Amino acid sequence: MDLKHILPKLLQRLLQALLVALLVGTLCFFMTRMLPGDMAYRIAAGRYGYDMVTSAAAQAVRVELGLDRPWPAALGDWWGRLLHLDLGSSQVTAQPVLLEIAQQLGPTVRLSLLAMSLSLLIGPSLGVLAGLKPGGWLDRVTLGLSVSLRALPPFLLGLLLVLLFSVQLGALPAAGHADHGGILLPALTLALGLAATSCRVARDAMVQVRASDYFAFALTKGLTPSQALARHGLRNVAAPVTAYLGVQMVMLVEGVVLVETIFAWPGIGHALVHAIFGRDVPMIQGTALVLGLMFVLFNALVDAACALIDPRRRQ
Amino acid sequence: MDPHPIARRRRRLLALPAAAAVMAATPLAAAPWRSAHAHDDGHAHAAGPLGLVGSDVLTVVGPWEMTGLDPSRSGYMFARMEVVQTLLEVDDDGQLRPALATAWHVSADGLQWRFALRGEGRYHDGSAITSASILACLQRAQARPGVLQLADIATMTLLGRELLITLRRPFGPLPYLLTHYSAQILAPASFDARGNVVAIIGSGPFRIKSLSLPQQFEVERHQAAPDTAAGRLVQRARYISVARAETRTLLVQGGQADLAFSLDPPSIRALQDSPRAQLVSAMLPRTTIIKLNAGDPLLADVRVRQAIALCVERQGIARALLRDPGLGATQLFPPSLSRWHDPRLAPLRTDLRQARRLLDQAGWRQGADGRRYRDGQVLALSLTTFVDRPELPLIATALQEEMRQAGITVRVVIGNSSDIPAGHRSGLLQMALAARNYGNLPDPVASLLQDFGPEGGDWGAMGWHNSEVTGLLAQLATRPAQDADGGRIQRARIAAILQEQLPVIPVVWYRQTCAVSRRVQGASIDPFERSYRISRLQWT
Amino acid sequence: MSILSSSSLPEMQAGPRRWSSAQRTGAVLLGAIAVMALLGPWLFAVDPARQQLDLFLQPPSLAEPLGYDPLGRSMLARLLYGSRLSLSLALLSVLSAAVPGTLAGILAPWCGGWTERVMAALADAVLALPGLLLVLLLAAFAPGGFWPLYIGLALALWVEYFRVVRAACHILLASPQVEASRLLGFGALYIVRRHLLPALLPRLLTLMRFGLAGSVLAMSALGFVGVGLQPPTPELGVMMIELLPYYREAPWLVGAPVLVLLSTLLGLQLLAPAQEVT
Amino acid sequence: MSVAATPAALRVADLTVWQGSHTLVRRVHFSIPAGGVLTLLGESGSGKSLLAQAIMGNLPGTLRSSGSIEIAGQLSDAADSGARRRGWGRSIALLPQEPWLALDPTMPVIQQVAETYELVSHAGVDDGRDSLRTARAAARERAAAALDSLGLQAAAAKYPFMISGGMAQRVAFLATHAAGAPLMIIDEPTKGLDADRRDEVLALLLAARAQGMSLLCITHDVWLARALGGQLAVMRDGEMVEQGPAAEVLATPRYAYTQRLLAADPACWPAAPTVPVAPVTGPVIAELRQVSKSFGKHRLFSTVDMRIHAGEIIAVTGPSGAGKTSLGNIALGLLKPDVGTVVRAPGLARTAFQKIYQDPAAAFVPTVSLRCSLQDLMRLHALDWAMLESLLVRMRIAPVLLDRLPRQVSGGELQRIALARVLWMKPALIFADEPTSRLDPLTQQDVMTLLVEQARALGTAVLLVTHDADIVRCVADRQIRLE
Repeated sequence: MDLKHILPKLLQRLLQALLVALLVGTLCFFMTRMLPGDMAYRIAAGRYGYDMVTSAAAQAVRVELGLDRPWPAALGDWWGRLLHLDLGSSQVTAQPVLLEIAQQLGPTVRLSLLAMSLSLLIGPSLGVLAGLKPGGWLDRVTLGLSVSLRALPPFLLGLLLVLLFSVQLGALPAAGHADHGGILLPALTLALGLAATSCRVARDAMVQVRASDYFAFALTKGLTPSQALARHGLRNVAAPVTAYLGVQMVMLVEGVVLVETIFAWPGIGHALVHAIFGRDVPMIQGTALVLGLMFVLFNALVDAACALIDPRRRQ
Repeated sequence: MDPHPIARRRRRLLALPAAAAVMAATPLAAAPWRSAHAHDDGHAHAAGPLGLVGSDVLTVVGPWEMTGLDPSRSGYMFARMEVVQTLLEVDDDGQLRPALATAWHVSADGLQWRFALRGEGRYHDGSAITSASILACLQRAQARPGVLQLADIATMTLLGRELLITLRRPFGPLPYLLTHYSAQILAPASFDARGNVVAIIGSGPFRIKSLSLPQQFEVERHQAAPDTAAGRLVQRARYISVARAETRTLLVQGGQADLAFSLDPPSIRALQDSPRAQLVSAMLPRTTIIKLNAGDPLLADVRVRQAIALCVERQGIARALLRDPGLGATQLFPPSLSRWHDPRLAPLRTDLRQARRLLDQAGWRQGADGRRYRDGQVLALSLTTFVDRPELPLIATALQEEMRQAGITVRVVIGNSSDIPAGHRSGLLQMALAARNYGNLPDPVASLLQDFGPEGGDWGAMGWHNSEVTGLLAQLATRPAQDADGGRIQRARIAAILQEQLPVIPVVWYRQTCAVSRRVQGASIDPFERSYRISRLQWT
Repeated sequence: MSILSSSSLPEMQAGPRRWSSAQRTGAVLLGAIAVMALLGPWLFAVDPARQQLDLFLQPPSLAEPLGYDPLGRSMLARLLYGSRLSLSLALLSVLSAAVPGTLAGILAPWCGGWTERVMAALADAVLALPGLLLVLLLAAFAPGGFWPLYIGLALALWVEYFRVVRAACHILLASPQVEASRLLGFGALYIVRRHLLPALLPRLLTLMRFGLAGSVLAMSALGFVGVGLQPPTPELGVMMIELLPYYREAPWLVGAPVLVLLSTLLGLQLLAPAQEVT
Repeated sequence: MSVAATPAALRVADLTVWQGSHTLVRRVHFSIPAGGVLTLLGESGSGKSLLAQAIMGNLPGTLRSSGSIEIAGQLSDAADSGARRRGWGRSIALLPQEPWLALDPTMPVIQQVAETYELVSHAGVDDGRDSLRTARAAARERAAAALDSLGLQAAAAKYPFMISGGMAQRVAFLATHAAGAPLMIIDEPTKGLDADRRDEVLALLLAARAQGMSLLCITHDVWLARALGGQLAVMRDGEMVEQGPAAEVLATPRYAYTQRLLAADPACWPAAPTVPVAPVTGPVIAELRQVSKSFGKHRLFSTVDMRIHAGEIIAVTGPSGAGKTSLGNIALGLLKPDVGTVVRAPGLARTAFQKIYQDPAAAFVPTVSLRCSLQDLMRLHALDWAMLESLLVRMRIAPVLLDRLPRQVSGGELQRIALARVLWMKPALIFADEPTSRLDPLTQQDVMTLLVEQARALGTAVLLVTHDADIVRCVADRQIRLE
């Protein structure tokens, strides 16, 4: 696809990114503002630990952060700083939000990427095999698995995996990202959740492809079934699966929040939960913003990939 | 479980010889697991194929995250990993011990405190531990939220190698304040121009090797110590913050962690006969209490408070939720606080019938729907608690049901720990369930002054004032901390009044349990949780 | 294949739509769960809040098929009440996400032009906002409240319906069948009722199935970070996380709610029409 | 029929196809000499396509077949499809019915041809160059050459959705033909094609013949049978009713059915319409003034003027892509012209203009029975059901059909129902967009005559898009040709 096709898409994406930033930032801001409980006390608790929270500490925080400023000033301030990419600094750790996020983003991205690729390794391949024989035993088994995986909360799944691989087999470290291979179990936990759905998508796509005229034609042309699958099946199955990645990104983000906590993975989801508890508005805004933008970026990539796979998408 | 790992622990209170004895001896036999002071059975265990076999890094896991380098924030972690030192130390018996200060004495009027500072000694960066650097740290600590503000300090000055602290009012426990991590001593190079902490350069046996906030940091011995006959001493260690108790347990079971702190009861049971780890435990002066707003019209009547106290099935909660019947509180102060624990006090009882009777007397009649009414008003209370300590919501739920049996409608509000001090200030709080650490400072007097002072305290009484208690506390505060037995009468009286008046209702006491991998020996729990004592640990 | 479509085989004869055995199983399963959730509390009349601390973690017995939870409360009673609450909450939030989402998804391509662009942009933005964050924030408003959770879930879920429906409607609205109906003078309502909804139904069903599981799991996620429903309300998701620590001593406790959710999903999956897009 | 001594390209003996106990193709015998042609003529549903599938060995799973099939001397039992599958592409090829759908939408045209050379005919290997890369390169060269030979060099790099149906057919032909199978089965090659594209197809087939290929051509186009020559066989209800040299059979059909089939060819329709061409005197019901339409850069037509009078039948003709359909849609008001105006005669009901589609199945609500959607219509306009029933009688539609779903009714029947539905509305204008191009001759004649006579009877104007000059000649009062 040449430039004149890409440019409008790019602009559209940029617009979306802008909207996301606007929405996320403002929404988080107001919500955290409106939350019950005294922010000064919350933040103080976040900083000094809960039984060191005294009115004195809270007052100190209030003054330091100017929490009693009127909200328009605070919001305007946030926007102003956002313009030159300054997300402010965390109210709990007093570190610049960008710095904190920069630290946490790395692990999260690594985790997500590994999870994504693992899920793509597991899900679609099984799905294609299942789709080759709809109603066959593999189809039933994968269906059962995907349903049960969807019913299993991530933390429970993670726990089971740890019990199996770490405690019983002693094959993988349970947690602690410093340990070599510590990423595997959290990634697997996420990947299984994702594969559960992508497997079915691939399966259905495969069934459709098998029923298609062009697949039949490939066979009557004289290609062997395996050749037909390799040349005309997979690519056409890949299209819907890739398109589905966009949706999976949402699941991934949600999963990351839980899985990172379970496996003590120092990522952005973990940080988000903390920020919400600590009423750390800049952090919440920052993390949500980054997550949102990541989502936009990822979707843009997915679109590009779809266009690459399916020429019809390029028009 | 520790879903909200912003939980913080504070130092534990003096555990006196008696307490140590108690801990080592009988009650622990009764306790659902065998007390293990880890230098026991020598049979070492292979720590799993992956685990940490061969690796000589000791891994410590706990729920606490480092929210910053500033001593007032995560200073306790660096103290526990023996990176930093304070002016004074306390030993297991709660006696003050010299550290960076070698000696101290107080003037007759109790206003002038002199601390003789050690001459030699260097920080990890090689710079000398100068009196000036010490003074700077203390002044910095005083300016920030922390315990130093409890004492009414007028000035801190240097007289040669002596530190002179002048108070406006006598304050006996002052030396204990100086053992608090928020008063830890860092090298001048730790601070940037604006006085922010940019590095942790202490003077402890271990120095920081690498820091990755908020989740972990690694330390190594400053001066490599020779291996003793007993075995190789731990040279390197790291702390990893692991939010979930299950995960910590699994790490121990998987041979990935050598010390795991703050385990929840189910995990403790899971670890009891683990091939990889053994359990060490100590009773700590932390009591889970119901904080009552005696100023609230519904709770103003002491009979209602007593009724609530009578509803609480302390033994049941201890057995079912903490899995340790010994922890049911018979009074506010646990036995480990033997100077304050008064065995002769009539223990708190559970007596539903009596509770009902009291409520009836207070004019709360049970309606058809089981709830209690007084001239049209229903007896409905809110119980605020938080998830920093996973057991709290569970206990709150239990209490809710127990009070319902007496006809008291309770709404459990699970929020953020800070809602309690905030609610205390706004006066809107009705009841709160919290774990109060009377070892926040080695001498509980300071804490009690906070909690039961004239206008009550964030974590203590609310809308309750008893001039006698205030007076007694004032007397205790002014007398120097040394003379062990002075003021027994006052303490007993205070305990008695609290037992009778119930400004706060004790529910259960607390026991710290730590899982220790069989790869190491020599582990023991610091009753004050000031230190993990990794410098004493040896590989088996 | 197209070769077949021209020849009229006997299989082309009209016949009453028959249910596959799988679908029948699914229906039975769902029926059972519905009965359990709706009638259970009456059939097994035990107060789920009644606690006997000395019975904590008692293993299952004839009298108490699921034993007692850590507070000595009847696990079965809690499970029954929990299923009712969770499933109805899930259903409610899914429906209240599906209906507006679908309507918007039909409206956007129908109006086209700027209306559609704006709606699409908005949807994208909302989609990019992590749903869990939305629910978390809303849940933090009134801790333990039922409505914030419900609203949060609905707000987080509607976008998916919008996206899917919109994409499908673009094609449908341009199709001859709709054109013909328009020429014959049929109005918007008819076109929605006869053309759009039947075509969308399979996709919608899939989404709703996912949504159902999603919202129950979201509950557990909230319990996980400490903002679930207020105790002692029994709720499947919160139960999952509350009972997790006892997975070793009493696996059946944490297993029970998961099993309920699992069989619900399974039932829905089996019931789903065969050609449904997953 | 005479069977040559040389091994026939295809010999089919006693071929029968069942579904359960129900026979779909009954005891068919025929053979095609090497380099010969057999054209299978018959209306849809006569089992032509099933026969082809049985020979190929790709019958749908629910069907069974028996008998024997001999391909280039290779005898195999009809039931044993595997035997013939192995020969796919090499000894027997199938030119699919909808070439456009048969090409992989995600693969460039040249590759789809090249892969047959590479994987099926092993071009490279034959030349002794066995390394994969060279084999692939060689395959590409040969594919490129082949595309050139059919004037497709421009399309080589394109994707199927970018090329016209005619090109797609040629590409499909090359892909099928590449492995050099001596026998090719061609299934309805001219279905729904306009005149000039039909000729392309014919040229293609004749070229194939010239190369010595034997063809089994399945069609309902009599003219194609005539043009191809060779043998001709007529099928009805799964039986082969007549077969012989094409010229003979076409000249003197022995069976009544064959005669009807031949008579149904528009070329043989009674020349003049029953009523004398109505002078265009009726009131104008719609007028297009100076309308132009273009999609993107592609300009369909510009400044077209058209007046439609009540009761006249106007044929709109022109090459595919000339905008015939768009013009009609503009007249109906479904489409807005870029410039120019459309004026509707005042006082016409909102539903006075109706449309009949090329594919009737696409014009009905797919999920409900025909009866249901017709009843919806009745309720909407308070129509008279009896009238519909009488219409259906005239359309020779058994009422029971109404209880089926649209896809459960054959194309001809459905088109007639669609016609009835439209007439029920008492329209002033019917826009018939190639209403019969996908139907076999008998049904086509049926539908077309019904359309005309009903329109005439009700005084409804008809705007008829067709590419069949004969039809125009027979039915239209006048014609508008778009270039």
